[in-house]
Amino acid sequence: MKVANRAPIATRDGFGQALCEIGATDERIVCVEADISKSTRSCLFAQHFPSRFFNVGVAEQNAIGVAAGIASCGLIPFVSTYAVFASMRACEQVRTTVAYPRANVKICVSHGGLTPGNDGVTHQGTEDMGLMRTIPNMVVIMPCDFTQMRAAVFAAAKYDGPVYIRGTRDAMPHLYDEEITDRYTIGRAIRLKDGGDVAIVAIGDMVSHALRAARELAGSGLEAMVIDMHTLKPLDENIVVQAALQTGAVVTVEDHNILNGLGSAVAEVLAERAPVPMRRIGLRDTFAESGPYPALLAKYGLAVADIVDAARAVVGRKERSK
Amino acid sequence: MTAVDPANVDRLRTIARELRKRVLRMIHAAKSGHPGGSLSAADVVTVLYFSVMRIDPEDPDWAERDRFILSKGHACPALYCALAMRGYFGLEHLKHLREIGGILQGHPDMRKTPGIDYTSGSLGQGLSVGVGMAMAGRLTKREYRVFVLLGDGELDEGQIWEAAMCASKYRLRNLTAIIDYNHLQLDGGTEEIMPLEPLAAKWNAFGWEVIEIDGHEMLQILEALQRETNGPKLIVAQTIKGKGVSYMENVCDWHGRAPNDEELTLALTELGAQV
Amino acid sequence: MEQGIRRTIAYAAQMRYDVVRMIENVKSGHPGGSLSCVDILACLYFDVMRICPDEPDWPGRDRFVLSKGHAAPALYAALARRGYFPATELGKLRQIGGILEGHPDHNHTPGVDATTGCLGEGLSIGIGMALAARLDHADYYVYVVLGDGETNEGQIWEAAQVGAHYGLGHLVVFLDLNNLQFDGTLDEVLRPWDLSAKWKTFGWDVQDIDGHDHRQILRAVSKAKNRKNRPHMVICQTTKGKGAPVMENQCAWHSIVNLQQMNDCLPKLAQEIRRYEDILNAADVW
Amino acid sequence: MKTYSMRRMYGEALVELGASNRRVVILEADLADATKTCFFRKHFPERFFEVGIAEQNMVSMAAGLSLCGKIPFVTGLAVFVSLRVCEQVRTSVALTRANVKIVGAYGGLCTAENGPTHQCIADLGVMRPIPRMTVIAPADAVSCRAMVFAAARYDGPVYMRILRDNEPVLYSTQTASRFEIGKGHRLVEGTDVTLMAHGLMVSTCLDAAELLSEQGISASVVDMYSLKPIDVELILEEARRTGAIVTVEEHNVIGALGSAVAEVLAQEYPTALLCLGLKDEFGVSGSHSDLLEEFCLTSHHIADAAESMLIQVKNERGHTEIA
Repeated sequence: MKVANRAPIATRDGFGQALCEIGATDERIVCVEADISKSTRSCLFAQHFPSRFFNVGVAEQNAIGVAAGIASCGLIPFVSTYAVFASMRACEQVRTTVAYPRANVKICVSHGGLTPGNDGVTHQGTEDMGLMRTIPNMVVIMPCDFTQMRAAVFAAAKYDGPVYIRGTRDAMPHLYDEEITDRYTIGRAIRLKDGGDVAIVAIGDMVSHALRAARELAGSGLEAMVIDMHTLKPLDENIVVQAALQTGAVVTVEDHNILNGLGSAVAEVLAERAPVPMRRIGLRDTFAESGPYPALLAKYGLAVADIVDAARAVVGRKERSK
Repeated sequence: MTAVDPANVDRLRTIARELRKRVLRMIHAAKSGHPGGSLSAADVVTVLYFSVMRIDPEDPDWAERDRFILSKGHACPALYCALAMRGYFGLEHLKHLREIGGILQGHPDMRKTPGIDYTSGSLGQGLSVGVGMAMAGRLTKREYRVFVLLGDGELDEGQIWEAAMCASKYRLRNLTAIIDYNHLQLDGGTEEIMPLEPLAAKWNAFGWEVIEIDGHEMLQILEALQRETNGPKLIVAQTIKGKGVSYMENVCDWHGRAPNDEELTLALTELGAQV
Repeated sequence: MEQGIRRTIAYAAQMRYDVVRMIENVKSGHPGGSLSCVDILACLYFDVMRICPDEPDWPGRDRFVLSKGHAAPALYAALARRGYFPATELGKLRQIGGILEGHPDHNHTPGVDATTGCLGEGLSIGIGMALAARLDHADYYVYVVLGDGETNEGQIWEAAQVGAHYGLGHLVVFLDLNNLQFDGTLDEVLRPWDLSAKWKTFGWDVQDIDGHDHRQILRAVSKAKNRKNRPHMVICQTTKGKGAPVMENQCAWHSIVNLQQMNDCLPKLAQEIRRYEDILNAADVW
Repeated sequence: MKTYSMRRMYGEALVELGASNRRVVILEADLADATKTCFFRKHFPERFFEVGIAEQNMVSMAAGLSLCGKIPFVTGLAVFVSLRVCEQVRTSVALTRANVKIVGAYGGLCTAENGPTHQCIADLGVMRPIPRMTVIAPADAVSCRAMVFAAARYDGPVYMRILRDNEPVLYSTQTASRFEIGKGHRLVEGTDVTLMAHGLMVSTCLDAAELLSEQGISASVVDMYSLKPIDVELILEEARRTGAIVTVEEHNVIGALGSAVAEVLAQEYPTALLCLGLKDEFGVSGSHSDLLEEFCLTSHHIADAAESMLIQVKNERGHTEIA
């Protein structure tokens, strides 16, 4: 595993780098930033393509509208800010000026989930994907590592329509090599590991945790399937149904409120198409607090041990219901 | 014929009168809609579509065209009539405002109606979109201009001021905002709901060049729209809500109510009788 | 007034030390913008405001809203030194189990009147508080500190309209104009033009002062209190990173640039504290 | 059937509430005559704040008022007091645990002809994932009144969706007075399938249940007016009894009742479920009744959908038994 030996790096860096790369080959790429380019990493693009970089100040609602206007003239704007501000401060603007007219706007955010740890709740975007998912026409993605983020940014630029991509502030271990860049398809989940006892469906920063949980489970004789559900919407329903039929028990894992994110999306599919026991790992409808990211994961029930426990519990329920 | 030619002014007056009649018939047929704000904007919309804007109804998506955003989307009947009269689509569509399966939504929808440059209806967002279009124009080295028609009530929205700051930062001289200043919003007068004055001074302080005009005087509208500026331009158009129909003028109740048969006849007679 | 000023200056020195120390200690936070508003907060908490640290929720108290919530360390230092909680809590900034969140949280910290951290909301909250005071015929004042960058937010201008519309004379707002936001100077990010003219056209009573001069800060407050029926905007020219020379006017020091350099600032800041031993307890250098 | 406009009742209830509780204040964004807070303005002008079309400021202001002991009711079009102010609700209100009541008028498709910019099919889904929010959507004017009082009694943030037109009256004052936040109300008890709904769809489901009974299918009808917290016990009770649940709502199928019930069933008691609503699409302009027809939210559509679902469930059960 050469990949695993590389030093972890935040997915926001993948965004910054990818944006620069496509900016170099495609003149239509434009960046609209709300005064945090050094943090979102759009500063790289600003250095290379100053004429195509618009810093509109701490005014996210306007940023979305400006991007929509730019898109309507045939360019491809990437809006760059934090998850909380793009999805919540500008929620209605995303719905009305971007999603409803299907404007070709890409919204790329940093500071998704608990990764802004000690900045505290105001900067932790933990409901964003649920909100974006509720809005028709939106594509919602959270890559799990640097390389997949780059692939997602490339794919988003090619896709004609609104896309929301969520990045992390903190460094993430590498799970994919460069090869994924060509294979990456919006809406098609990736089965990272096979297993017949339980399916763990994870997204974003939680994918590496899911893999670790699967290894622990294997130690105690349970074979877990692990699915990287990088696209929350459109959800790869077939892989969920297949996994449910094959394993009969599902655990979802997300760095997000358990309401309306991955857990809900999978529950909707299972309830309608393949009712099997499931458990949702995520923030249990609560705000977190300030603290280091790994410590927050542990305190709020998103650690590897929590995934392992949930998997065992859900397998137990499967046995009982037989 | 130059734009400010008296003949042109007369022509525009005639068109505006025709447009007002169509607006009323349209809202009457739909049994819902917003006549007050449509009528106050009618003259500005007429001048834009019949004299100022460089557009091609045969090619609504022409990349070089001037853009228009009706930020006060509820006034769309005026815009729909202008588009139909300019030939973007058949006049028969005007009978089907707000109908299921029709092309004329309750608020402007760029994906359903030829000639609509941007979807609007939720107040406060149109100026930002206009800023984006003006930036894109500069970036792609296209000469087009962008016009945004704002309602006075929507100036309460903070997003307007975000966009105002942004336009002045980038000195967008290809951007013109026009305020349809009819002094009435849904709950009452603008000064009573949320005072806007000193409006021109505010926009000046935000870095805009401001021109104040009578929004029903064709000549003034023409001259203001054509004046060159060094940065973004704001035209404060003093207007009358319900302009042209005596019983609607300055009556808040006509913000969002359709005329019945009798009221329509009365209104059409008034407009017909006007010289 | 002179003795009062010596007191507020002394506490400002203490707060500067605390701010740098606590951010250096937890290795995260926003030193530049915290230091630029220290003098304003010192004047408010150690002279101006009518408050009761033993009873943080006393209904008759003056309210304070730190709209630029990322300057929380400055607020925490003021609250600790004013006796709302022990100074030892400052060492647990941004930690699980501590009471000091990364951004001010009304539910976590005694003395924090409003939860902030997302820019642009604090002024509206302050307006709500001032309206409540009027309804209750209470005479308390509401003080708000705004960042300059956050005047980019439209919500600020929504609030500006309402504050003037209701003629909220008991609302005193300080704009911490350190002229640097996250991505650069105000002009680079979103040219604000003439801020003073903007607020005047929005119907506010505007004063322009040096935001590090305690005499001017205190005088601005008394002037504001004498002028009724209009909300007050005190535009304070400040220096980002004030008091820590390595950070002064350095945009990058919005966040931490170099821990060692922060650490190096501490002896000099501690020395400042010792100049006011009659007021401060030198043992509070932690 | 007797009808009464929910927004009118809302306006009247506020006056009643305001008379008995001086802490109640109203904030309005230029729609007082539409949302009927104008009644309150008339009676208690000093406790009525007109803030103009500036919803974000309105919500944070309300937080400030509540932090000083007031009980602010913030009213506006559903789309603007949920989506436009989403982050203010999160930070100024929910995170602060401010005692603010937000009332979204004209939820669902009832702003019909005004088109999708004014229709609101995402408000409940946007409010539900915000921690500490209570989300309710009453079915008729009488229960709306009861909910106004329940919201005022409850100490914490509430989002309530109300409707515009004359909706059928389903409850007596006495029945509605027993409604609690966090509970649902079963109107009809059936054995074959459960129809769960909120808002206008509750009365539509009652009609659907009658159509189903003509086909010999016995349907439960549940008014799930409290979307969050949701009545888990009632959902499980229905799941166990009928084994088939249909959720019906004037909302995107994603994010609101359908998702909430799916979460409960998937986690607690896997049961056949069918979610009806807008299928992740925007509406169009048209009359309200045409729109309900267009998006398959009439009693006939619901009854048909429930019937085909039951056939499918029966087939699958048959397969399982054979297997």
